Amino acid sequence: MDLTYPATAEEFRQRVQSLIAENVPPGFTGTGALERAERDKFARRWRRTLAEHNLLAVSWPAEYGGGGLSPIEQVVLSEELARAGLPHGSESDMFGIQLIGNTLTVWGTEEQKQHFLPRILSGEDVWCQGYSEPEAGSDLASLRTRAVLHDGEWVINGSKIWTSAAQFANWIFVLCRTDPDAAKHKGISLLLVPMDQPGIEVRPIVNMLGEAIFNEVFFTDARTSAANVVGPVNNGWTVAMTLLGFERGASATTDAIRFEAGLERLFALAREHDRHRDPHIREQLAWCHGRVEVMRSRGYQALTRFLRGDNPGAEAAITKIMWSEYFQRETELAMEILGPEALTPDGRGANGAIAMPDPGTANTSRAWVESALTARSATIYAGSSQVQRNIIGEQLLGLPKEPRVTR
Amino acid sequence: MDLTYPATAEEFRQRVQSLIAENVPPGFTGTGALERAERDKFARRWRRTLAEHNLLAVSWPAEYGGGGLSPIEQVVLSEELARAGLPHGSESDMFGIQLIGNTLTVWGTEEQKQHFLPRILSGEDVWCQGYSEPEAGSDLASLRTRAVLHDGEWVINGSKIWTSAAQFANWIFVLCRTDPDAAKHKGISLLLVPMDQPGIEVRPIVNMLGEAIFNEVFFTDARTSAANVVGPVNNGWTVAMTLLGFERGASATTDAIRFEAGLERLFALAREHDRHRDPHIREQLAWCHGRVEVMRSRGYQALTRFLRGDNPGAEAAITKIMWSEYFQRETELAMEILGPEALTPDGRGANGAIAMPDPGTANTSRAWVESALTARSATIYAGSSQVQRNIIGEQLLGLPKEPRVTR
Amino acid sequence: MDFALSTEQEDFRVAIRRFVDERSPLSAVREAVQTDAGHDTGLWSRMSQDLGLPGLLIPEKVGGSGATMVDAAMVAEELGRGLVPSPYFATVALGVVPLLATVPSGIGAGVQADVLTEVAAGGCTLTTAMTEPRAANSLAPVSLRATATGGRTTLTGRKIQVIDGHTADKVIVVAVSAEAESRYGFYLVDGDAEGLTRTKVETLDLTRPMAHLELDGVPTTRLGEPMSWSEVERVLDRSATLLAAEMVGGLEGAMTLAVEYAKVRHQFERPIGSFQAIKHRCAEMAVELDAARAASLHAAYLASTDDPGLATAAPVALATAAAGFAFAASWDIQIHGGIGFTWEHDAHLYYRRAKADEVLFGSPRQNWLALADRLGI
Amino acid sequence: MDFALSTEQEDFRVAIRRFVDERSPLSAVREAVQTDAGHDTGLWSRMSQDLGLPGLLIPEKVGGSGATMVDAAMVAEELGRGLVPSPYFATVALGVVPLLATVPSGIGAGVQADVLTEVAAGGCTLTTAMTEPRAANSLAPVSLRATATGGRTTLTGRKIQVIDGHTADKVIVVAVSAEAESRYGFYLVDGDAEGLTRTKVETLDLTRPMAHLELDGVPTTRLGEPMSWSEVERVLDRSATLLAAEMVGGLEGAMTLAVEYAKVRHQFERPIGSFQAIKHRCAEMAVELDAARAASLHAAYLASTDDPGLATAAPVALATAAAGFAFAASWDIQIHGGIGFTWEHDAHLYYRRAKADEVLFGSPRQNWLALADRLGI
Repeated sequence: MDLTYPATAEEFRQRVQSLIAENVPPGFTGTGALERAERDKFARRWRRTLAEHNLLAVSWPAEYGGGGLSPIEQVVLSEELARAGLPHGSESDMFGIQLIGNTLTVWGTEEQKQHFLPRILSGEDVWCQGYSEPEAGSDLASLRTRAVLHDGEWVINGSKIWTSAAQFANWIFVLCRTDPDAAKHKGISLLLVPMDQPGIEVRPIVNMLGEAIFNEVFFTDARTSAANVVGPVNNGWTVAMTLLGFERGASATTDAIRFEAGLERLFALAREHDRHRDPHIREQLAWCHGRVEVMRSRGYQALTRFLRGDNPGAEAAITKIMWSEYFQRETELAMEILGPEALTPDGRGANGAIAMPDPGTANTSRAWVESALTARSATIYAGSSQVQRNIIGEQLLGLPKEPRVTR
Repeated sequence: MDLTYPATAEEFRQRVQSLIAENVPPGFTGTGALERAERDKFARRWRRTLAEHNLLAVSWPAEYGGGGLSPIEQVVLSEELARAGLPHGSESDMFGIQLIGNTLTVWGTEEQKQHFLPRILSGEDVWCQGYSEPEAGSDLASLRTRAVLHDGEWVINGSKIWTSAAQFANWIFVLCRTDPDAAKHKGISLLLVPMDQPGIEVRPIVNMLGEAIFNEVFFTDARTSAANVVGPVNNGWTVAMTLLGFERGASATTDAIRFEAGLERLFALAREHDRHRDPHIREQLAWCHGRVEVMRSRGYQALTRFLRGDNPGAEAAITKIMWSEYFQRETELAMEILGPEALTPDGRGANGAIAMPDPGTANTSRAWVESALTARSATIYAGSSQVQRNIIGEQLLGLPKEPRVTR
Repeated sequence: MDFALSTEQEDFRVAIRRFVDERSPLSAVREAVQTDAGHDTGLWSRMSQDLGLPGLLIPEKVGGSGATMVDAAMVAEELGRGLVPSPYFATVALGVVPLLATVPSGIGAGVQADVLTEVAAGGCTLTTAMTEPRAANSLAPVSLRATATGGRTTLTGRKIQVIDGHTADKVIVVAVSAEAESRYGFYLVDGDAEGLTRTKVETLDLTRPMAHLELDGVPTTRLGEPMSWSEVERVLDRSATLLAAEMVGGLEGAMTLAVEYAKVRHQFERPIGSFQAIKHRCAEMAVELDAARAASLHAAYLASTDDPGLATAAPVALATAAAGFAFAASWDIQIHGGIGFTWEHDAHLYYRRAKADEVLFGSPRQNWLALADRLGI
Repeated sequence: MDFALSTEQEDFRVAIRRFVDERSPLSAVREAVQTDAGHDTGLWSRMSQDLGLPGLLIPEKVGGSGATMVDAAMVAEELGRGLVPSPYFATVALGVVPLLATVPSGIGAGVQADVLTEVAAGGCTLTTAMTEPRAANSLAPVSLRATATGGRTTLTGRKIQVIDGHTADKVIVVAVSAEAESRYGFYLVDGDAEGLTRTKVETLDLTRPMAHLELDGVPTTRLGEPMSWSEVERVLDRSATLLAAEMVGGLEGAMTLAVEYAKVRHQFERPIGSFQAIKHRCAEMAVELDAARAASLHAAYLASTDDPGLATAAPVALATAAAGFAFAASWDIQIHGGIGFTWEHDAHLYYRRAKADEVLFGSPRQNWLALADRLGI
């Protein structure tokens, strides 16, 4: 047991720190400090800088434009970006690089890799994700969107929901039912579909803050080449599970860094409102610190597994529950510290963050109220807390499943 | 809406108060203040006094020795006994008078009423209850104890569990399966069985405090006359539901009186330990007061229904959840007030109370630790909190049941 | 001995409930909150003219219906259930209540009688301005002071988060009395008085508009005699009782949304309400609703009989209802899953109301601590 | 960068776990607690002689195995899992830890070296006497004062709730130093010293015996120099780390009982573990176990590297483990239903341990408040 980083990693860390120092203005506290338009402009420039230094798709093989960084270097990069309050690419890179890109490195054909991967890095292709469906909800496998092969093309009909960043994307990866007669988890395929076609319509969904963060995507005889299937046809469930299972080992320790920064803001809020002497508030703030430290220690454990090449298991469900429920409790504490000030939110907001707002976000009543509202969704998206508890109970503890329903 | 009692009820209240004043020593704070042996002696004498004044089986018709009190008089009696810290009869009277006695007034034959009811009042017959079974647990209807008619007698085999006061009883009312081929809730009968026979064995169950409060009762070819069935044969489930449903309307307002007395003890405990200035403790104590007040208001509502002759519904499930979870939280607060003192319990104990200890109980670390341990069972016995939530969800809110299991 | 609504009261409740369901469905609520007033003024006309709601607590002698706090609470509950944005709460709980509490001796005379007559006739809305910037957590959070010069009393200062403050015809300002530092008064101000600037502000609760008020030498009349802060609190306890009732309604509204959805939404081939993770949370909402309603009804009853027990019953009702409402509104979102956090779904309207109501008259924790003080723990 | 037990450590853990399962099943625990000692002295011989557990933290130079706090914590976890009553916790956490912390300069010399040598050889058990009657909640809860007269130091006063206080061969008494009011010392006393009366008392936790001690002019030696209370706390943080590890084990033990029962117990024609009301509580236990183990392991790691971060990591580990253990032990009873609250079932043994551990080194709330102080919030 040893929490120190190897010397080579520390050298790499210094290189990253230098790169950051050269590219952010003095006194930069994080992208949250920028107004939205300014932030977007800054983020685009910063993405180019990362790309130029081969720091964007760090886990891809170098032959496809990846960074070819060692695991520990990937971790160090993530940590330094998190500490500096900088994003690791654009919002869409989560889907393009982390999800479909990584998946293609495992399941893609050579043609797919050579075609798609460089276009993701260059920004020519911008991706979004078509997984959830309105009727399916937490029961992902009950999806209804169908794809039929016709004249060398998949013809797709149905709809997908909770698709973030669809308005910026020109490609979408879509889970479709390709064999309607197969059992629920069989007969599903993962298709790559160009969005610039008449058969696809994107409608924004406005969240409870009034922000159009998500979209519903409608497919009406939408088409894509027969070759644009990832992995074997009708084997999409397995592919999808690989994709969902991409434990971002590199970011194992960065959740705690981000939450720590958020908690520092909360400490400051308590002091500004002179509530930091109230024992009840102190107790809650200390609990928050404790939970962040637990997330940090769990991050070290995840990191150790990542560096050893071990697969994450049901721990991912524990991680999801822990951060989402922490986020709710932390933001409710913020509401309690604000007291009546929360009634009339004031100042700059949280800039549409869907979880912890970006580092540097203003310490205003509006930003915290927005975070508190947003936090309600954290226990719903990406697998509700109820589904996570089923996973932990059944997969980790071996408890029996719900009985099959008689119809 | 009017919470005042009619003048006639207030006159009756004064008569009860006088009777109490004549029969308790000066400065009496409740039976909890007496050592156990002394308490039992006092309770026997007090039961005789109540019986002499026709105040024991107040809801039975006068022709069977009942008190023939009006509903509001029953309430007033219960209230005054609760305030004085006095029991309404012996522990076994719960089973003899409240449960099987009341059930017989509804379902009993004339012979059964004339035979059994007076013997309950005189103390000649002492009853206990044979309902739960080891394998059945919360799923009461899955009981396995069987009774077969043979030569004019029921022959009973099986076992019952959680039978309190069985060691004092000479009769037991037993739910038995009398038609093994009928559906789960059918084919059950309620039998009255004498305990003084070789086919019945009583084994004490020691609870987590080390007290033998409950028993397991084993039936091996135990016998009772064919006439000793309550209501129609194979209709025992309906009879049992009547019996379990005896909302003790008369005691609707006394739960709050008892909990209030317990809470006063807790206030005193906090002061004695100088913890009453701690805002966290103050907040919790105030919450307890609020919950007791809610129980009081709900008691008024139950009382109003009782006086109107309305049936209680799923509210009973709410009542059970409310008092049992209050009791747990209150006693955990006591543990928190005691702090490290709870580590080595000291002083007089709670005298084996299975819920709130009797009024007058010593304000010692031992008494509160015992209550805190006891409180863990309160959310289990008489229908666990999980079963109560099912009842509320399904019966009050109309939510769908669990699916039937496919086998 | 009877702790239940009378048949007449039940009938009245059903009528109000039907009125809310028909005239103010949540789709209409969404439209109303977009208006300048923040409520549907046509709806309010019907509520005040046809149903006589603002006059409920007002004695018959000055044109009201002389009903009790129990009746007024019942109406609050139904309006809360439907999140109806209307001047009812501000006018009755924050207006009529202090007016009645400060009547010098018998009704019939004085400024109170005039205003109450106007309110009962349906032509006047009221509110109270209490909160001051960054002061809300202390014991007597009012420092704005009335000034008396040459027989003329004026108010200068700032009040924030005044419910319906931008539309109320008359505003009652809680201020330190001009006479003595530790005495307070309810000061009546005209909504269009010179020197009064009212700015509608963005609110967490979209269905309860608020305004910040700037007062610069605004002429005013004190209602009744100066009083101690604890006397002010006795008046606010009555207002709080109506807020508690509103929250009980909100709790029921949120619970109903959740329960109905849990019955019809299917996941894993079953209605989600058949899963205990959902069913038991709904059952807990029902337990909390039952508790909150019992506490709220009891407080209203004590208020209706001028029972001093209200001083402890009011914080119990507030804290119980607030905690239950927040619980139900949070779980309502969770049970709805994805659509629960969209703008177009009504779950967030209840959640916003719940979180706002939770601090409007002090947080549950503050109320429990106040209760501890009042109980002399 | 490696935050996991090494292969050797995992092997050692498995060996200890097997030892506990084989030599100290809960049936044996029940017998052991009936004895005068409150533990199985034969078992302790094996633990000390064969396994060398008391010598884990002791440097090799004085006969120990020179292992780390991580190893000692791992053992504590396994013993906690089985509720093994043994002098391990008192001897190591309350004895060896302060002895090592007060060594003047290098080991090898002084009374510490002598005692540690004896402990490592397996012939000596230790404990610390800290608590005084009705003083446990204040900041520096020790007022018993050492007296120095004519080159002879003695202790007179009362200490309560001393773990294994009736059997420990040597007792370390925390006392105000004879030299200065605000300085404290760890004072070593022989278990059979004249003037020392030790009375075993009834305990909430049946598996952790305690005694009250009366000291009447008991001769003593101070370990190391007088220190400030916060220096005392730094020592106790190390002891606390081992208590946290024990609680993690207890949490796992209680969870395992609950989970295994939920798999086999049937109600309503299904294993009860298939109901979400049960399954989700078990899942929450697993989440809390994961959190508690992460916090405990981190604290042990910091202790092993003498990292000052232990001052904040120790209260996190204590409070996290205590809350998780109490949660798991309560729900273990509930999930077992009726048999869960019988004497013969083991659920209450875990519950009693959990509730006792929860206050042994301060309640979770007190630890969070202490943490807030240490963080400078």
